[in-house]
Amino acid sequence: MLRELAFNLLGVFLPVTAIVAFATPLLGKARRRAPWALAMFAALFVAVTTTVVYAAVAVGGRPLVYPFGGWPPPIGIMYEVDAFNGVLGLLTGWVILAITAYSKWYEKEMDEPVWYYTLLVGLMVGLLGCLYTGDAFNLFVMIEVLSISAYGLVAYHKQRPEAVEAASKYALIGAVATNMYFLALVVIYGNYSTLNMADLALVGRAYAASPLPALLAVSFSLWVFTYKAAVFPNHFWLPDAHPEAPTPVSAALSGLVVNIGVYAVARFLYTIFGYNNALGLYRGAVLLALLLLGCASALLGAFMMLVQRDIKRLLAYSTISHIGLALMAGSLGFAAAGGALVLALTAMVAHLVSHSISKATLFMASGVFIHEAGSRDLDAMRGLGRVRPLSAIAMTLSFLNLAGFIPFVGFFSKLLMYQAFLDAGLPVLAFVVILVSAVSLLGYMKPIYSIAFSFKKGAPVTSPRVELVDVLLVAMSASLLVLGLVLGLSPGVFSQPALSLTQQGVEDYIRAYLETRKSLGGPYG
Amino acid sequence: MKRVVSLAVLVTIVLGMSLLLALSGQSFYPSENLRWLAIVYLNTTYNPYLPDFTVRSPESVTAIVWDYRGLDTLYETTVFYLAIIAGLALGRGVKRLNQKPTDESGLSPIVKTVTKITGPMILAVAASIGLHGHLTPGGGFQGGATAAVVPVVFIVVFSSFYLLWKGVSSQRMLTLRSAGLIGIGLTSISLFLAGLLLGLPSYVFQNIAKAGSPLSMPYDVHGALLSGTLWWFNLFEFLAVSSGFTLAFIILMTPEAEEKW
Amino acid sequence: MRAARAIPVALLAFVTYIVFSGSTSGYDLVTGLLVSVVVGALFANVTIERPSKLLSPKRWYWALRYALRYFIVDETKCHIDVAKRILSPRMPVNPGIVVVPFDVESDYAMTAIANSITNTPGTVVVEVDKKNKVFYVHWIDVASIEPREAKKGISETFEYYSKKVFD
Amino acid sequence: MIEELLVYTGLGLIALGAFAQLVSGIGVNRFRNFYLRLHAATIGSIWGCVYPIAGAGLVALGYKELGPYSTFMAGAAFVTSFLVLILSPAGSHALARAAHKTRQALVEPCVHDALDPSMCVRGGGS
Amino acid sequence: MFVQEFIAAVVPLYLVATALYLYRALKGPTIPDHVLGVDLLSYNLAVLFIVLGIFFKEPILIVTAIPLALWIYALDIYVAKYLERRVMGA
Amino acid sequence: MSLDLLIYAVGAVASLMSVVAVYLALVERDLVKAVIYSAIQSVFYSLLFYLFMSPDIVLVYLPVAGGVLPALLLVLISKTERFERE
Amino acid sequence: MVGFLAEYMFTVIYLSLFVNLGLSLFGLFYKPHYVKKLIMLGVLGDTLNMFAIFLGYRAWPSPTTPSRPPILLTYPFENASVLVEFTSRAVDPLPQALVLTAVVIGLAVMVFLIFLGDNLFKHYGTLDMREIRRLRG
Repeated sequence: MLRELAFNLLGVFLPVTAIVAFATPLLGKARRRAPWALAMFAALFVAVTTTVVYAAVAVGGRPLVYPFGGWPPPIGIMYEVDAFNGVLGLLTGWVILAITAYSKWYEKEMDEPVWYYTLLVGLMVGLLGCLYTGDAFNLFVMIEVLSISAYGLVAYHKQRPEAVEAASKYALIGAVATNMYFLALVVIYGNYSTLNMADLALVGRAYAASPLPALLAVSFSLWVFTYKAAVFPNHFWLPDAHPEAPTPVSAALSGLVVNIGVYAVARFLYTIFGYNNALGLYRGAVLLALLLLGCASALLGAFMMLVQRDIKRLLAYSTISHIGLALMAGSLGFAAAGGALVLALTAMVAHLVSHSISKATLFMASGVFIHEAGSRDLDAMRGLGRVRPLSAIAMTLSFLNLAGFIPFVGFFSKLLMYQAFLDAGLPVLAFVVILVSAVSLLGYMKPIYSIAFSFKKGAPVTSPRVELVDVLLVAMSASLLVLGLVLGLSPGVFSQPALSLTQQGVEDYIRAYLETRKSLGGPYG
Repeated sequence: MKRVVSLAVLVTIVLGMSLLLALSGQSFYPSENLRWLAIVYLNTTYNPYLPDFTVRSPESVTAIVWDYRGLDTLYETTVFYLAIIAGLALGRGVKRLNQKPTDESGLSPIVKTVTKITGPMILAVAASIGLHGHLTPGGGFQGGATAAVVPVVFIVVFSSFYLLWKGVSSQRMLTLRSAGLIGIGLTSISLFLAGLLLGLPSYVFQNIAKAGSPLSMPYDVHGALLSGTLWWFNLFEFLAVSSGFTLAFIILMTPEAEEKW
Repeated sequence: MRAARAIPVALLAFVTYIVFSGSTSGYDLVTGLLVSVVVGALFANVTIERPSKLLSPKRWYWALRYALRYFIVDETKCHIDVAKRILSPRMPVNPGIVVVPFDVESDYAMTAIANSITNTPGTVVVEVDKKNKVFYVHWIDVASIEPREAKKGISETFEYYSKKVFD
Repeated sequence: MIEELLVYTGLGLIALGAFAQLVSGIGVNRFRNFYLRLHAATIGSIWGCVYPIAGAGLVALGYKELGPYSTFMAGAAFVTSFLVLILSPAGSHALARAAHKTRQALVEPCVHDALDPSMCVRGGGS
Repeated sequence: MFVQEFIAAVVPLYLVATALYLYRALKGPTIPDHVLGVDLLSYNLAVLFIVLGIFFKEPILIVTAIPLALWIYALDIYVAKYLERRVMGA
Repeated sequence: MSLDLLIYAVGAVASLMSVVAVYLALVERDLVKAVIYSAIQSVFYSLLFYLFMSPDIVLVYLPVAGGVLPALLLVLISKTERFERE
Repeated sequence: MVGFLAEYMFTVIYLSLFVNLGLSLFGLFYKPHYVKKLIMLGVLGDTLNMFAIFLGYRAWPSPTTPSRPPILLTYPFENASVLVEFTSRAVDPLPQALVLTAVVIGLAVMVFLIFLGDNLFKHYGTLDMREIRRLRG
């Protein structure tokens, strides 16, 4: 019953969301509230769907496959949800719901919000499509949907020259990167004559002797994935682009869009070109390179954070640092196997979840303070914690989570990471994790201190105010606490997603695809 | 002169390198055989012997674009739509001129008259390309892109005010575009909704009945092959694309009043 | 009135659609009808000023005569002339821009004359002055710069037929 | 019989087109002035494009090996050639007018320039 | 009939013309010259498309000539407009 | 007589010509001319698409790369600046 | 000899595509002007599409029967021989469909970039990226 519901919702929710995006400008011109209501409807629908889908996957214990048009998969396109992209989808659905709700408050900073909401719904479609799709070319299309809405949203405050410049840099190099992914797809289709991810994993095994095409494909496609995830040499656009976007969009970009890059890297290197596959010996080399890049961007982000005075820029560098950490954990597959690998992947998933929620909260809270202060400078925000106490609390909690304090989920994710590195026999990396945490704690102290704990001398005393947004922010940061408690009490919560990237999980992924293909029949099934 | 020399060098490099490669047996001559997947597509695109595993469209590219991989195409149009929305967002708050068109504006009267005559012909040709998309090369996007010649040429030859004066405003084009895209979206889920109502299994983007799901769009109306949803997709895409191009050109080409900043 | 003006445009679109599709099956007729109605409505106020002209068979007869004569006689003469100039080693050219008056009323007749002039090699309409009713024609071999003489060399036959067809 | 006639006429027109395009290509490169090149271009667009496309339509009407879509080909060829016939002079005229108005190209070997005498460069010869 | 062979003999002539046009389109000192070259080039290719359609015995390939002719006309028009006015919309 | 060789020769010539056009578009400083060169390149690419038997692509590609993009780029140039600086 | 010439010509096509790819990447990264970058981005996308189509081509079954576009001309048909002949000659339709999608997507990105370039010029008064970086500080 649940599975059937999830199956039908999985097929229909993205076309419906796209229809909402198409309809927004039509209705939005007539009524002022309509755009927000439509976006909220789409976000609610997405949140419910992702929950149902994840529940069905988690309860059923096997991936859920939706073949579009009733075509058996390598002929048609399919959506395939296992626990890994299921949990990321769940995260995306709820965070984007919070962001859409927050946008209502942010509306006063914008003129003609109709375009903003249309692009936001487009972003939603792109995010979920990237996560759920089981077809490599469909991933290309969805990355483009995601990118074009992100470009448009970054340039949304077009009165600011910096915003337009950041968007142009982001869009120009992003277009080159996605073109390179298309080249990777050409290589893949030319050599393996299929585009389906599960089918690629299956077919690739026959090509283990000649790993060169797979290496080409992976290296071309890694460019766009690391670009989207802002990993070290490709990180240059993020500190400009994320702060210049409207605040809720900064939250979506920093919290969710970067996840897509990490997700796609994991999907390509574990599921498609994973175990005893076409990539062969090169897989270790690619993973090692990714590990080093992740290491570099973690350190770079942490150190760059120290010198920032602009709060949104500080948060952007923190994103680079944390994505680097998650990538480090995720690319441990070259050295570890079995328990240590599961531990590392669990750490990656937990870290992505913790980072997404807290970074979204932080950006949204910073939006509140920027609105109060009229500036993005940290010094101008002194003492504003007294004016918006709930937001200050939410902000502090989220910072503590990012720094890895104890009852929060961030602590457990870093602990898992530490353990995984030690188990894999790489104590250097464990040291890097500690170093990054320590350095970034220094960086986080500055905003915490200046907003929550300091006074502005000679400022008139204003009474504390509470709006609906503050409640939303507190709820989001409280969820971090709850998640931390859950993870602390039963460490197995995130192991199911991690297990779906192990060899057994990949077998399940392929088996689900084969079953669907057989059940749909036809002469070529 | 420098350019000529470097061009000659470039061409010589290409010719010589390929001669070397061809001599060393490293050729890029394509195979005579097709991939498995391609043969599946070619065999099932119009195949009366497989009544529940075919698209019933002789044009296999359109069949792939709108049926086998219809999801890609839906989001591809979404990308184009979002790009134009982003453009509108970038152009908000800009005052655009709105004058009455005169004889002076635009190009010479000969070009104007020629454009007037050829406009309907080009639209008819474009509609033919678009509406025969499931039979001959063409389809919604191709037809729409051909039809976009008309607004471009009208804007350039007369002026963008002329279009406004004749009632082609950016607001109307946006409405038409949204309507076309909503049509595409509804077509894609129409059989799914019908299946829900009738209690029959059916899929999103379903076109012709499959073995497990008996619902099917009408694909043959009095001897005219419509290929089910393909015809509707082409129609709506034609509307959406032609109005989208018109919209983009109108907002880019209309002269602006003085900027504020 | 708008409907009356729409009919010729719709007819033009319909004929184009059917000829382009190259078949008269039911599908083509029905879709062609729909398309031509839409196109007619769109272009009713743009293309046609006086619809009754289109329906007179006499004009069509003259148009046919014009086309036959133009494609077989005039074009061949001018093409051979210019081709000779191109291929002869000395390239004998004697170019200049001359004034060529015309004496027709409607835009369509004027355009027909101008296009006929431009489509024959050796003469290109550079500029048109509707007020004074003259073309400025770039002529590869200027026989005379006097307007009436120039007209005799360039556009007299075109104008004779265009008047019959369009005015 | 009539079909063969159609095919041979069409092929003749195609051959004529090839010849005209060659002449036009030579002329475009030999003439030293934009306006003179326009005359050579006219050969390439009328005899070189309109006639052979119409000829291809005639071939399609007569040539049975083309299969069921040969009427489609004929119709499309006629429509295309008609559109080129109307559009190409308009394009050349627009270009010539723009070139003359903005003084992109002078009328170089020149006998008389009624429009703008200052652009007439006398003498030169061929 | 000898249609295929006849066309195979004619196509090289068209190719030579293409090269000549290309030379003008790339060299042409002024912008109208460039555009004139592109114009002729595309008319040449339109004929080539149609003639090769007969050569392949694929009548449907003829549709490709239409957008070539139409959009190159549009290129003429907007280069002319650009030269004349500098503002495309007025 | 092998007819396929003729077609492949046409393709080779077209691709070489496209290289020439791309190179000139790269080094040209007058942006209007660069746009025209890129239009030439796209015309030759459409010939290649045609020879590789994809009329659908020609129908999409020609309007997009030969018509719409030059138009949009010319609009952008006419709104901004025409010459690339040293 | 004929076989060698055919191979040579295909190699020429392939290599010139590679040269175009290299030229366009060079232009993208080393030419400072925004419009030049856009032109080269267009060339890059076109060349990649060309690669896909090149991949989907199939050689002629015999020197006198050309390969054909993946479009069935005779339908409805009585016996399966039409279909067999079609499958033995038609080229791969899937790359064509992919390229169709990619062309439209490339166009969409380009339209957005052109809108952006307009705004960029309004703010900085130039489209030279070096200049813009300098002005931004």
